[in-house]
Parts: sequence; structure tokens; C-alpha cells
Amino acid sequence: MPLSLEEVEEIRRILGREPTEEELAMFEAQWSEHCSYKSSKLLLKLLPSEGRHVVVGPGRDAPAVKVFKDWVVVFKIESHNHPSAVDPYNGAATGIGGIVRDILSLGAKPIALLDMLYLGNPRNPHANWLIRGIVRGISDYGNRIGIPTVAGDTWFDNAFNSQPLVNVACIGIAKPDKVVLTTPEPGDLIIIMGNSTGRDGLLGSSFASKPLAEDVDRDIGAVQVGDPLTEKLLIDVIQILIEKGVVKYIKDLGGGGLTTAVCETAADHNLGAVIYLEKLHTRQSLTPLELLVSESQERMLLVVNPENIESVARVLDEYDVMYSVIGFFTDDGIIKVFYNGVKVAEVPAKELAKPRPLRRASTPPLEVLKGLKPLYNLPPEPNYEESIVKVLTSLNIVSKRWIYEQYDHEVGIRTVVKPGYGDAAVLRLLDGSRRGIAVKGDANPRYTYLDPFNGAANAVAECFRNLVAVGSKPIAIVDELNAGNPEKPEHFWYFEMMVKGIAWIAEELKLPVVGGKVSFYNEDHRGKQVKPTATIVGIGRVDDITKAMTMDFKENGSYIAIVGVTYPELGGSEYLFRIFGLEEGEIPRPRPSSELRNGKFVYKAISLGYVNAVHDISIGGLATALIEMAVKGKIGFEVDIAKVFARGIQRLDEILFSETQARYILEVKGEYLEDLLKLADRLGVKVSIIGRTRDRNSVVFTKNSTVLVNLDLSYLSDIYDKTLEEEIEGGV
Amino acid sequence: MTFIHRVEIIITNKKGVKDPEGETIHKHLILRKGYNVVHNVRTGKYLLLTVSASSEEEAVNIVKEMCEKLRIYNPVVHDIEVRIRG
Amino acid sequence: MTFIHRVEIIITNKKGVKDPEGETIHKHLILRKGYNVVHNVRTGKYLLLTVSASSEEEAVNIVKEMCEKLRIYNPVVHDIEVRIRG
Amino acid sequence: MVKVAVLKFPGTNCDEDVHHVLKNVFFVDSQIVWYKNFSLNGWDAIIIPGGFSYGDWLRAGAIAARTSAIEELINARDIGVPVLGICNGFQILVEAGLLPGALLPNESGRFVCRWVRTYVERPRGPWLSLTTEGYEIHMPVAHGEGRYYIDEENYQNILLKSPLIRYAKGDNPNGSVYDIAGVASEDGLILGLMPHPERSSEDLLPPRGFRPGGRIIFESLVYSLKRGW
Ligand SMILES: Nc1ncnc2c1ncn2[C@@H]1O[C@H](COP(=O)(O)OP(=O)(O)O)[C@@H](O)[C@H]1O
Ligand SMILES: [Mg+2]
Repeated sequence: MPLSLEEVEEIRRILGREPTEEELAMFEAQWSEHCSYKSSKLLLKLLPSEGRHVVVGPGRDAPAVKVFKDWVVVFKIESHNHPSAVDPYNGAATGIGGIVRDILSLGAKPIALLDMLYLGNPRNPHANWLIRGIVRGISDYGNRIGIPTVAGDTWFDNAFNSQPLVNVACIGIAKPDKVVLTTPEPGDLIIIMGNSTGRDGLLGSSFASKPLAEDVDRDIGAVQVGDPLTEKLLIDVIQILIEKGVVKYIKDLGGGGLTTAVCETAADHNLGAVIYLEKLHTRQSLTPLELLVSESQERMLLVVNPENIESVARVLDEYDVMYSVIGFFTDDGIIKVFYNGVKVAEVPAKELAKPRPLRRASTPPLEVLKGLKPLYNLPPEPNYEESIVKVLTSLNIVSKRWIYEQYDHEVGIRTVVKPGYGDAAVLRLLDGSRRGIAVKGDANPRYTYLDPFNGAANAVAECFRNLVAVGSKPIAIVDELNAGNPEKPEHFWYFEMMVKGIAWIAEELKLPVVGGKVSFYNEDHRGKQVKPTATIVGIGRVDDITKAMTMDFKENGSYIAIVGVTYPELGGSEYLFRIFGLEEGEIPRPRPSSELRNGKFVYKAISLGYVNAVHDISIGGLATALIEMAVKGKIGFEVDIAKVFARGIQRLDEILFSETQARYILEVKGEYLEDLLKLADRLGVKVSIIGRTRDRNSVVFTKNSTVLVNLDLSYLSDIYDKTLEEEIEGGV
Repeated sequence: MTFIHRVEIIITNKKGVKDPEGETIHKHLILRKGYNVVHNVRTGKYLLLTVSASSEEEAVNIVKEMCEKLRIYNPVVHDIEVRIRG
Repeated sequence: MTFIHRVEIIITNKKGVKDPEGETIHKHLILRKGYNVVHNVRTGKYLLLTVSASSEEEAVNIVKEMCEKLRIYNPVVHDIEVRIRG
Repeated sequence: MVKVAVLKFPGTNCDEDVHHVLKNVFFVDSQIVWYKNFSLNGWDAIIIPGGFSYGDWLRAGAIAARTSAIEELINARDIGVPVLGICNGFQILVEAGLLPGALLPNESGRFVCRWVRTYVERPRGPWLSLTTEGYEIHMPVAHGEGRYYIDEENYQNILLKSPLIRYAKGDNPNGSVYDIAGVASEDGLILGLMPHPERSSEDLLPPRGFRPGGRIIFESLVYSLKRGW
């Protein structure tokens, strides 16, 4: 997005003269939406970012949370939507590269990746090509750098056929005394290490700050190719440099390239800098302007006291990592850039780093009425068995094995609960203790499209539940807001509502939002925004990984309990969409106080050893969640839905498929049934015992004694397992 | 009358787009083993198709059109070359 | 006197060694989209080297020798072809 | 005290995992050795762990196989030092000609990470000394180029005379010929396999239905280094 006239005027005022070409490019890069958050800053302040665990909140490259007294978790989310739309393979791959470098910036050791993918219809040839490219890009890059991709979220929807959303997150761990590093001071040297700078990725962040051009070929400068081998070497040398204590500060070169890295580091520490561009190692000959804003991948900035430069150099040489010492920090707050003896830019760091926030207009569009009207006149209830099969085979529900088996989710030998086995992944710390963390990413584009406030809140709640379901205590979240064009008030409204929804529920659930990222301009070339989507990644604390919980039924004859009350909330549900083709109605209400109460109960039940399996109820409702537990455990069940604790229900499909929040299914060990019910009573939690697991090859739903559904479990397993692969590999 | 033609497709990263594989092979294998006369390495994908067509030209044209339609390559990052295999 | 030559290397699976990628592209992409005139697809790896040598022949010979010595291809499974790029 | 070298190349990513298992599970002294600093002397055994040496470029293992570290390792056979190649390590050993055959891209064309059942045939040598014919080992695989290939003649003449690890029926994840998951030199001194024993050495890690069977390989080594094989 080129600078506006007012912005150019502002730059003239800051400099007191006409800017040079290089200076303009620096401002353009830094003031892009992607780097400066100028449209979103004011609203993002609403997010509650404080809490007793928070060591570093929003502001640095990644936040840090003290999950244990001797371990800090650093985690962050990032989007690579625009690059992935034009070059799915490299776009997704470089998204992984970028998010890992954010974690490295805090000196943490990356231990897990997550990918949250909102994709088009695999039967659409273009979307299919995008899907394969995106997954392969993540697979090739993530696997090569040796960080397991342990969890994620996947959604398929025609709305994403030409503009998919590719959100990725990285989790790192560090010792509290190593994580923040120290403060850069005047005289400290600035080193750029990693890949040589090339013309690739010129002004990539301004590319991400505008709508998809019809003629994408013109944006060739923005195409970046990932180099996972170099990234892996960066990961390795940073661990060594931190261990040796020879670097003071680290920052990645991401959007805005060298300009952003230098000016933000300087501005954050009241420093200036002197830079000699000709010293930068390059891949081809570049102009000073290009050197300043190139977004070549796999580069990091190190701040090193001159005393330590030799030991740093020795490590980098040993590991074949290229580097150059390009300048030093000063105390005058001014960034001075030289190229072969000529000064090409002189800019005050603070003014460059932080443009004035923009206040964007926001108006609700007409179409939102679809999500704000209650459902009336639902079509008559179809056959339950057919509905169950149809909902179960929705691509949003079936197993995502085709995706996660392409990722090495085991490397690092920390992954105790693996993808597909639990509601979240559980990783051990591997420090000799039994402690670990749980991680998961969630979103529901349909919910946020129908009702961005409540939809975003529900994404937070689902993430909370997923963390609880594996036996962890939710500690903090980060968010990625994927929205349309902020200059269009009707698009901006969605963004505003999503922020407010997250802010509200995070406060209620006492879950600090420690960081996040905003992606605007997610619209197709006709200007239609894709479904606005709020993606949440959360971390939870696990005190004993040997008790980490999975969702598969474990034994014959145990009790099946539903935690929480079921309401007739079919609006925006997967059922309504799959069976009737409807995307409308009020979406399920967020219920933060029930979430807290029920979450606490489930957490307790797990730690007391009352349960064999836990699964939260989300899209597809109760029927789907039960069948998932049966399929994964290869153990059937028989339940009576008349026993489900429900309110205001008029039809049975409301019990089977309602997506009411704050609910879980537990497989309760027979000998603990009484204890569990007592615990529920004490905590004021509604629990209904609806049936038992059966070591038979069938799943049976009755109402009182009438059999409503009797389906073959092997058949269900088969379709649950294979549908996605068939759609993707055979669907075109 | 149609004949069988062998058509080859070569897909490489565009000029100016990085090729980390080529760089690695060059630096860590070829140069390390002393082949200094090699100045540069670019890598790519190779496809060899057997095609029925009335002429070589027609065969090449069919394949070219197919590469565009089926997205055998990504024009944003790749250059493509389609030729008769001699 | 040396000149710069462009030498290409094409590495494909030997006959008898399965090429599932080629089969998949053929079956799932090309045939499904109705390009029935394509009878067969083989895939391979392509390398383009810039080499200093006194003649084309010499350039090709250097590269051939290098391919053997450095095992640029794996003779157990691959065929290789080295040629001047026209 | 037994000492095991864990050889690391640019792009190796299972070095710390193997080191952890040796050190904390089997209490074996081991050291991660950067390829530039590697020499054959002083090690009781050498493990080349998994990962993507040199980005898997050209072919998995092809570039690492031409380094001086591996050129030196070729002598291990003569001096009788046990060598284990896991995943990328196996690919390197094959590319270096230390083990027969070749490893090609998976039949599906996709990377695959999944737990599988394997079993041992003709166990011999330090890495399999505690196993017996048909011994079942559960381990995860994680690779893009694990389709083992060898022609019929060499299969009959070489592999059928040597220790072998095969995927159980229906568990072949990559289309390897004869369901081959790992091969060894005739005396079993040098073993390469695609599945990861280090990911299957602790009770916590196998998912339901699988056992941490990879332990036996490290236990065999420890046993054999003390008692011979
Ligand atoms: N894109 C993905 N990458 C990796 N794992 C994924 C991806 N999508 C889904 N998964 C995994 O599949 C399982 C089911 O995911 P999901 O349906 O999102 O669960 P839930 O409904 O509980 O949020 C989880 O283990 C999840 O981490
Ligand atoms: Mg869940």
C-alpha cells in the first residue's frame, strides 16, 4: 500500500525536509499495516494482556509466559494468507520460517508448531492446488527444521477458494533468566546473520497490506522461497550463542526487512544507529533502497558487545552461517544509513517505528442480520442415522490425518498426546520432571462470519475447553485476526467486533491475550471479503504428563457422562449447513461462567483419576463427539438421549447436533461414578449419565427405550478416516 | 495420421527467485570437492511425456496448453520450458 | 582459452524402478482432465550448471566425471544424461 | 565406560533425541559430534541420527555421504565399530555405499509420520543381539524418502543372508520392496533403518496399541559392548 498524501506530509514534517527515495521506502515499509498496526492499534488495546504469569506481553517479537517457576513459554501466531494465495508452497513454508524466528528472538528453544488452515473446497481445482501446496509447504519446511507440528485446526469452505487463511504458531521454552536477554546500548554492534539479502520479497509487507491483485504476476518481487536448511542452522547457533551468553539482544528480520529490525530495536531502547549498507552480505547486486526493505528470509539481527564479537564469529563460522557486521547503535535516537560513504537516510527511530494510529470507520453490513436473527421454521427432522453419517463426514469434522501425517509430529520426543488422539497436543518439558504443556489452535469461520463478537468469543472458549480436556490448566492465549479491508467500514466492523468479543471473554475466563497478529485485506479480487476469522492459540499447564488425557474410549462398560446443559442452539451449526445448506441463525451463546465452572470440574475429575477419556463438544454436537470417542477407541456405546440434561428443546436433532458451549463428554470409570457425581454437586455442575460404552461394533442412540440410531462402528471408522484423503486426492 | 512424440518439460525457479537447493549442491558438494570450474547450479523438475499428435509442433502445443490449464507449474515462481526430446 | 558453457543434467529413474510421482501426475491429473493423447509420464530431477571449459565437449566431460565421482545420481536406481543446453 | 558418538550434519535434527535416550534412559555416555570435528577414533559405537542433512537436497543423504566424516566412517567396518543409521542416517549409509540398495521418495509422494509394527529376521550383531527371529518392534516412521529399493538378485544374494527389519503386513508406509524397513551388513555391525527407535524407548511416547519397542536396539548395544556379539 503506497503511502497516502497525508502520510507523506507527516514524513516531511518529521524530517523537516523532502525525504530521500530511501527514506520514503523505509517509511512505506515500516508504516505498512503489516508492520505498524496503524488501523488496529487502538482496538487491540482493549485486549486484556496482563496476568501474574505474563513476563513479556505484547510489544516484543513474541510474548513470554511463566508457566512454571523455572520455565517460560514463548509463543506467537502469524498469518501468511496473501503469499499462500499466490504461491501456496513457498507462502506457507515461509510462514513457518517467520514464526519460528519470532520465537528465536526471545532466545527460546522452539519445541512445537501449529497450523490453522482455512481452506477452499477440495473439489474446486484451484482450491485443491492451493490445499496441496500449503500442506506440502508446511510439511517440507517444518519437518526440515526439526520442530514437530503437533496440532492445528482445519476448515473447508468455498469462501476460501481463492484466498485461503494460513495461520501458523510456534511454541518455545526458555529458562526465565535467559529469556528477556539484555538491553542494547550505544556502541553495541549490529550483526545480520543468515541468508544473503536478495531482491526476493521486496516490500512483501506492503503486499500483505493490500487486496489480492488480479494480475499477481506483477508482484513477483514478493515471492520468497523458503530455505529450511539455513533456518535450522539459525536455530542451532542461537541456542549455542545464548548458552555462551555472548549476545545481548536478538531480533528477526521479517516484514519491513532490515529497516523494521533496526528501527524497532532502536526505538524500543531510545537508541539511534549507524548502518553501512555495503557491508551486508548479498546474493546479487542491490540498490541501497532494496537493501533497506528487502524481505529475504532466514535472517536475524544480533546485538553484540564489541568484546564478544570474536566468540560470536567463531560459532557462526563453525556452523557455516553467513553474517556481516553492518553498524552499531548510538545514543542520539537517529538512524543514519550510509552506502559506500554516502548518507542515504537519516531518520528519527521513534517516529519511523510508530506512525500515528488511524481511527477507522466501522458500520455493520446488512448481511450480518443473517446471524442475528433467531432460526424459525426449521425444516422437518430428517432421518437421524443419515444425518449422523452426513455430519460425521463433513470435511470440517472427519479425521485430519491426511494433513497431520505429513508433518513430523514426533521429532523432539516431547509429544505425549499426538494429533488425532486428544483435543489438544501435550508436550513434555523433558527436564527430568513430569511436567508439560498443552497447546491447541481454534477458530470457526462460520461463527465469526455470522456474528463476529460471539463467534470470536466462542473460539476462545473452544480453545479453553480443548486445553482442559487433555488435563491442562489454560494459562494464556494469542490471537490472529483475519479480516477484510480496514478502509471499508463494513469490513472493519467485523474486525472491531472480533476484538471486542475476544477482549470480553478473555477477561471473563481470566485468560490473558499476551500477543497476536492482524491480517487485513483478506478479500478476493472482486473485493469480497473471505469469512472473517478469529484464530486462537492457547497454552495450558500440565503438572503430570502421565495423567494427560485422550479422547478415545478405553474400556467396556464404563459410564458416559455429559457435562453441561444442552440448549437448542442449531444456528450456524455444522448440522444446519450439511443437512439443509443453511448458514444462518443465532450462533451458540458464549457461556463464560459455565466454561469456568465446568472446566474446573473436568480438570479435577481428570486429576483425581475418575475418567478414562474426555472430549469437548464442539462442531457437530453431542452425536459427533460421542462417535469420535468410539471411533478412536474402537469401542461402541449405547446412550439414551432422553437422559441428556437439556433446556428448551423441541426436537431431537437439537439434542444430537446443537453446538451449545461449555460441554464435555467423559468416560467415567465405574468405580468412581459416585465420587464424580458428588464432585459435580459440590461445584454446581450439571452432569447427566446417558449410557455406557459397549465392547460391540455398534453405536446406539435410544430415546427412552426406542432405538433411534444403530450404526456399525467399523463403517463409521472407515468413513471418518478416509473421507478427507478421498476428497483431496480423488476429488479433482 | 498421428505419431508418438516425446515431449520434455523443465520447470525451474524464475531468474532472480532463490534456489536454495542449487546453492547447497553447489557450495557443499561441488565446490567442496574442488570442481571450481562450476560457477552456478540451478535445480528444477523434469517431466518426460509420451504424446500422440500429428506433428512435433502440435505435441508441444498440447503440452504447453496442458501445463497452463493443469497448473503443472506456478507462473508466479516458475519458468517452464516445453520441448521435443531429441 | 576457456568459455562459459551451460550443461544440463537429467536424472530419471531406471526402467523397472517405479516412478509413482509420474504415475500419479498421469493418472490423477492429466488423464482425469481428458488429455488422453498423453500415454506416459516420467519424472526426474534437472540440474543446470554453468561451467568454464575450453570446449563444449570438455564441459560435458567434466560434468560427466563429476556426476560419477560425487554420485550426483545413484546408479542403483537412476539413469543420467548430461548435455549442453542449447 | 562405553562412549557413543552421535554424528551431526547441517540439518540433522534427531541428535538431541538420540543423545537424550542414550544418556537418560540407558545411562550411556554419548556426545553429539559436529561433522567437521568427527574422527573415528575413540568411539565404541557411532549413531547417525535422523533429520534432513543438507536439506535433503539432491537426494536424502546424498550430500552428507560425500563429506570427509562419512568417508572416514567407511573404515568403521574394518576396525569393527558398530554403526547405526536412523532414518536420514540410514539414507546416508546407503548413499555412501555402506549398505546396499537405495531409498526413493515414498510411493504416496507424501511425507509420512505414523507408528508402525516391524519385525526382525536373522538377528545378528551388536544392534539386535537381544532380539530373536521374528521379534516385533513398534516404532514411528517420519520420512519422505523411505521407499527401499533393491533388485531381486541382490535381495536374494545379499539381504536374505543378512539381518533384516520388515514392516508387518499392512504396515508398510512407503511402498518399500519386500516390506523392508531396515537392512544390515551381513555381520550386523552396520544397521540402517527408517523407523525411529529413539522415539520408542520410553513408556510415555507410544500411542495406544503400541509398545516402546525401540529400546531393544539400544539395550542390545549396551549388552553387546560389554559381552561381545
Ligand atoms: N492443520 C492441522 N495440522 C495439524 N493437526 C491438525 C490440523 N487440523 C487438525 N489437526 C488435529 O486433528 C485433531 C482434531 O482437530 P479438531 O477437529 O480441530 O479438534 P477440535 O474439534 O477438538 O478442536 C487435533 O489433534 C488437531 O490438532
Ligand atoms: Mg475439541
